[in-house]
Amino acid sequence: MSSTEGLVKVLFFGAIREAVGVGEVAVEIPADRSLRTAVAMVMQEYGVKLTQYHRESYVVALNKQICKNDALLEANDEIAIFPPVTGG
Amino acid sequence: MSSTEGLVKVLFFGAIREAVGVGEVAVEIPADRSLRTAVAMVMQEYGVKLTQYHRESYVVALNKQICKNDALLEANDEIAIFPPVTGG
Amino acid sequence: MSLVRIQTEPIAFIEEWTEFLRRIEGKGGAVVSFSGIVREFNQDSKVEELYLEHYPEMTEQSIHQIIDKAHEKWELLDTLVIHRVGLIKSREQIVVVLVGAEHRAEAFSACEFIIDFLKTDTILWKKEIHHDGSSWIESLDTDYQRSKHWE
Amino acid sequence: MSLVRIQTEPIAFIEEWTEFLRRIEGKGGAVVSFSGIVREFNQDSKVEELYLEHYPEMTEQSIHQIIDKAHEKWELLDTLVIHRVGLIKSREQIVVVLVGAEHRAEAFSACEFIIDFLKTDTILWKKEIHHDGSSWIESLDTDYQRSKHWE
Repeated sequence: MSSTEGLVKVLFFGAIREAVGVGEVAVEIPADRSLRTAVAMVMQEYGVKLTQYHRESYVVALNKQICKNDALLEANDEIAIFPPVTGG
Repeated sequence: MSSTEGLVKVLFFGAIREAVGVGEVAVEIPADRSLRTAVAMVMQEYGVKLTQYHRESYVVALNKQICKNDALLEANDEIAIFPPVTGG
Repeated sequence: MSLVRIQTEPIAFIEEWTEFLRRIEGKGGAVVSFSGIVREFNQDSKVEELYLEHYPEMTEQSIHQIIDKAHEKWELLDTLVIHRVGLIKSREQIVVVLVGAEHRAEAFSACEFIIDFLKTDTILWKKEIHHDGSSWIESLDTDYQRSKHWE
Repeated sequence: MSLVRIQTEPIAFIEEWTEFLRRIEGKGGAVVSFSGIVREFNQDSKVEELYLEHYPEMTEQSIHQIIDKAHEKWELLDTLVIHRVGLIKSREQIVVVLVGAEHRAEAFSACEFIIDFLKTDTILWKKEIHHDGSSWIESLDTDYQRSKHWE
């Protein structure tokens, strides 16, 4: 498998968006196609200090569903990385 | 002691008022001046069948306060006799 | 702060709510309202109207006592109870409770507490009027159980 | 029935409440409303505005999921959640929850359940704007405890 599998969209929200400095980036699907690897690469690249976040540090959604990190990615998937929510 | 101690007002409400047929009567303070005696006399006189009422059957208030039957009456007191309440 | 109103006129919820919100604005984080509405059907029998009998002064007093207890139990900014008496058509509001507090937990608890005790401790008697007669409502064991659970 | 609305405009509580009541009239015995209001002060620091960031579609979905759970747990006639996003001035309503049910216990429980989970499960992020800066709000342990107690 290679990185020619395609691109996925990564969205940031809230304090993480501010820390990263942009709201959206496109990244290549990693060789193992795993969401976990993709998120780890993104977080490393954008230098977000996860330790600054409260509780579970950050939440990951895939295609607008909160999900486990072991999901497999497909081209054009939409990943979102955000801090614990504070609505209501 | 005699019945010349004065009169008290007795008010009826709700289903008891309907059963009695009037909303208000004046009665003489009984010889023992007790609320219990006055209420018993009134209930007997107006023939209200207490057993038709649910739960504690009826509630007695003296001068707009729910009270025990052993209170002592004074002239111009206001007694109220009514079924369990159903507000809200 | 607290306000109790017994009235024969329909409850102007909108005006009451607006005025209530104006009073607590800035301080309050939470406003909870309860509206009790006369159902058109009670156990399959059509209700034309309710008639609520009250005992002037004592009815108001009994509501104030409930509200005072709520203010003792919880940190509240403001409370309002409006209860209709007399004839009330089905679909109309029979009672409205508004509670404002800094935090939602207090507002919810106090609002529910107040309506629970309005059912068991307010000096009022309810009669259902059907097209072919009328009947006094009996107090419900379930209401007494709900009041007891606050003790 | 249920309705979710995410909007940047101020919440027209009065119109929403009136329309809600019209929809359940005759069936409903109880309507409970919750309004969350932006407090002017949070721990002694003056709040000029709140900024609420949302994730279009996912925010709505997350609210629908909460409402669906409430409808599974309780017998409800209708529910409405309106949540503001974007900039919200202090003293304005940030969220409104309306629940209609035949009986009050269900309406109270469902309304409180919904706002408890709006705090912990809705995809929204809140930032407080002060005259000299701004800060993202951290989620509260107490909110998570409140959500957990429904399980």
